[in-house]
Amino acid sequence: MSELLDKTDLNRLVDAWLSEGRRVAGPQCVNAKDSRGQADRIQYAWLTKAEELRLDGFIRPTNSIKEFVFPRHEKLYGYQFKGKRLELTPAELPTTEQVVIGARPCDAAALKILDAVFNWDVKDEFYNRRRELTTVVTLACKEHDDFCFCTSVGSGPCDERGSDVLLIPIDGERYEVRCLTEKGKKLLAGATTASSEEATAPQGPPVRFNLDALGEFLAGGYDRPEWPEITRRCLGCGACAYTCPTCHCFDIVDEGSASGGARVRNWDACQFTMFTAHASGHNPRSDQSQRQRQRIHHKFQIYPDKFGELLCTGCGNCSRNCPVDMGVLPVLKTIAAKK
Amino acid sequence: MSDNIYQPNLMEVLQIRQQTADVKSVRLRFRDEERAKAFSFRVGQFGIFSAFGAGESTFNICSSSDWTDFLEFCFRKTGRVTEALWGIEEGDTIGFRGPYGNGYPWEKWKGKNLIFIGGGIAMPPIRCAIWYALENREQFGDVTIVYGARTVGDMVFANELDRWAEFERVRVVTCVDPGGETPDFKGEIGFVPTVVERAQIPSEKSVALVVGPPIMIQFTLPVLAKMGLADGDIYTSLENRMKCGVGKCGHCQINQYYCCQEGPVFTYEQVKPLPEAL
Amino acid sequence: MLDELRQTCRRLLQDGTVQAVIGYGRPSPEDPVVPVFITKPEDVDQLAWDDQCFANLVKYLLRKEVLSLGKLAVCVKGCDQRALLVLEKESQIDRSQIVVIGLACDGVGKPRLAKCASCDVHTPRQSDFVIGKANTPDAAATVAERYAELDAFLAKPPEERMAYWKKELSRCVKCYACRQVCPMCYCRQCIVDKNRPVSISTSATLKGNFAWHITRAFHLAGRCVGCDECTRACPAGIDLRLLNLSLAKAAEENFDYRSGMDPEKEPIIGAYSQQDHEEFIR
Amino acid sequence: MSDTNVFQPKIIAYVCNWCTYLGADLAGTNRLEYPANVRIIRLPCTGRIDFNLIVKAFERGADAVLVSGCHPGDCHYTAGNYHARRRWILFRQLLETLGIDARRVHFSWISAAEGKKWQQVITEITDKTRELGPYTAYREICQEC
Repeated sequence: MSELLDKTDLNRLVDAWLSEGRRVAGPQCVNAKDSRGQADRIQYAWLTKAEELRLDGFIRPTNSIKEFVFPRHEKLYGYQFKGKRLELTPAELPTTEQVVIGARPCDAAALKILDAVFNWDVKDEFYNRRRELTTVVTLACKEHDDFCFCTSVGSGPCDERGSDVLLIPIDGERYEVRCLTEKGKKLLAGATTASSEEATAPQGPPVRFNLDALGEFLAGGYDRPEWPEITRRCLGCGACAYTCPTCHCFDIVDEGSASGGARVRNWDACQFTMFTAHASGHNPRSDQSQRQRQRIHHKFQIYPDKFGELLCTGCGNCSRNCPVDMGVLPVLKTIAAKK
Repeated sequence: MSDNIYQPNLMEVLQIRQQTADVKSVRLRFRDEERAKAFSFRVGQFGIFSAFGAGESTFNICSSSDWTDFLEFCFRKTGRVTEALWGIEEGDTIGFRGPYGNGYPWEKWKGKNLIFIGGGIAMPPIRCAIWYALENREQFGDVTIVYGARTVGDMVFANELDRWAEFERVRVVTCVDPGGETPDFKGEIGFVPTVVERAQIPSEKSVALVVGPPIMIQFTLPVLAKMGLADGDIYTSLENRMKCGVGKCGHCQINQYYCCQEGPVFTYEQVKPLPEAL
Repeated sequence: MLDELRQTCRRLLQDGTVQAVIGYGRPSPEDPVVPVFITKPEDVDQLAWDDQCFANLVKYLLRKEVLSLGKLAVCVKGCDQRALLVLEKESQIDRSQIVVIGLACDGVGKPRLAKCASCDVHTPRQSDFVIGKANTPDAAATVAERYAELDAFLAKPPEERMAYWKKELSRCVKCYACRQVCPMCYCRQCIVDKNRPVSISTSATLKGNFAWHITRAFHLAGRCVGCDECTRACPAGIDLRLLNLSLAKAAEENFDYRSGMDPEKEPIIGAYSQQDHEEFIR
Repeated sequence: MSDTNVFQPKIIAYVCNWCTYLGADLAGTNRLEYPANVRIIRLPCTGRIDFNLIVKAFERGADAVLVSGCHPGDCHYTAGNYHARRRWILFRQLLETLGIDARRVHFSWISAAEGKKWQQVITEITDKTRELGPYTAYREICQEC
């Protein structure tokens, strides 16, 4: 037995959620002229009406849904000086429920992975509050491109990790609906029709590299001579980190004047020079190859050793958005082939 | 304090002492009384201090954990936050959150001879350990303190060096870089690694704590190894660039360690294979 | 053309004129074209040339990770080569230490990028070698044609223009790809990385993004050569080309200056003239 | 002088220390009255008045910005105003592309002897800006978190 939902019902549902005061985000054409002359640029963004939602005609959006649980800019608390006296006002945490519709499995799986770092020994209530408020309705992928490598990192087009509801397309119009969590069931209560038809599990991309060979290389210590050569073309921007569903580094800065303002948290990336620069001028990672090494080690050795899951879901955004087509995929393929 | 892990406690500035031309030490007390009573820390841990409007910075808590009526930290004027901290006066309010990090493994150091080696502005992480050891004198063997700075004027907590020398079974060796001495300076002249080698410090049943600029640690660790100290008995405190202090923001990561959670105190054994540590 | 390029590079590497050739290549056949750094003569077969060779390789002449390879040869298209001229005038590179391999180019991108329509440098100039011959003639574009895209945008009322930029710049996440790919952005520490004082907010809010993109565009006034790598690199798909065209148009209309074109001409920023017009000044 | 319900524009004037600042001072000593809506910020030379300062003024809620300095040829640093003029020519085009209201950005040469001209320029700008109303467009940009 399976539950089905067709596109028009889905759009009606989205409009219903919006009218009930929920915030809804999903892939939409942000209509930017794509500079490589390809199709429109699709990004996850807040929707004002279901019509804006795009569920097909693209591989995956160029950004990720981490924006909705770990925003690029977030106020932590305010400070106000009244003469010599100082007051701290905690930031009001969001209260409105939010739904991410049409997330890719590699985005949803990333949320489950991030739960670990934001909750080991000290809980980050900013992240947890948004996570509780969010219901993720994932759309399984029918196609992939050369950048996708979810199957090489233990994920796949139907990965259920991190999803509250999984929609698997049967044909252009209908989806098989799998409610995976209570939140998912509550959200889609009564909207689906029972049926015996099952969606065929879509075929993921071929495995691109051997994970064990990669593990061996990384276990061989940090100062391996291959790094400078593999990563020489990296220009040190943050495009890979900021469009990656699992990258979660951040910076804390003060905004405002000496009399009052707010301390805020912004995204940060280990590829920037200033990320590890000491005030004394010493920089433990002064060379770009060290930073690329850190990014690969952190995702494929440090995070798994500490939290038990790879800090990568194989979405391919880092290579897709890299100005010099790097990101992790070419590096991993080179390393895995280097045995 | 709400469960906002990033929100600091408000602290009253009790006393400010100028240690050198660009280094000050500041004593603080919690404005919130219960928080003051509930607060405790292990010597060697650090805190994140805020000058509101400028930002936050990481400094070692350089007072001993036995002193409960204030908390002290020390900083050099080098950046945006330290420049704002330079301007604070007694009675002002700044922020403090912590304690963070693992602190020194005192259980392991019980009954051992202690060798403290510090360089320049790195005196505070050593000073709190020295006071704790001297105020629990019976738990530890001989104490040797080697402290070097660029010039005599750059010595932090210089007045306390003489007081330490008066304690029994304590040996204090001070040194300045060549050219940094003054006529009445009685200490040695040379860099810390060479002075440590010349000092002929006995190494049986000893542990060493080395804190200073990365270049100094790099050249002192092999000297200690040559003196017969095992890699596991040499400790260092890596105060890397830190932002959140709670193992989330990624800034303090050195290879596989979150410096703010699993450090900043590491053994030479842990640090040796890490190219980015020093 | 590709064989000629490979032979030239093989010879340069063999007789030690250069220690490394910065070019476009495919480390393995099915991979996209990427910047490659050939140090051994037998690797020149990795070199590739087609209309997917977007990157402006001149940027690598400023990065220590590449300078460490020794004396360099760099492959440049016509638009990239203009950046070499600007860097030379701003004494960032020693032109005599660099071997410039010009690649005749009929435009890149399928469909062609916007910059290629009015391109008049299909055959790179001031190069030590020119490989191949451009089939498309250099466009004798007038100022109006060169900036048609910008003029169409400027025809809109100011409120509409600001609304456009508010929508576009709201997607900027401040990943600084536009800065890192630009050969003209070589400051040791960029103004956004300085915090004493914080003159540009580092937050990716609309305020921070407007301040950043105004600064980036204006710091390239009279310097940007229009290689459009910033527009291509932007993961949010923001059309930075429009901002660069604004400054380029102002430079050409007011000072008859196109950056990186004429080695004799003085760069306009840093120089001044008593005859500049001032009808807008009271 | 000003009743409460008339809009009082906030005008920021970046002036050079050697000419316009002294011109404004001269207007004061000659008891030449000019609207108090202007906030004067003194910099060494127009050559030092960075374009970012104009953006910062709008970020902080200015309704109009005046940048004024020595006449060409009078510059204490010989060519500061020539460099500035060239930059203003380029920057105005960028402002136009971004849709930032060019009618709210004014440039002028006012020498140390032109107290009268200072009074006249400030009065003119204040009236003109009062007509244009508060510059809410840029303030909205800065409110959106």
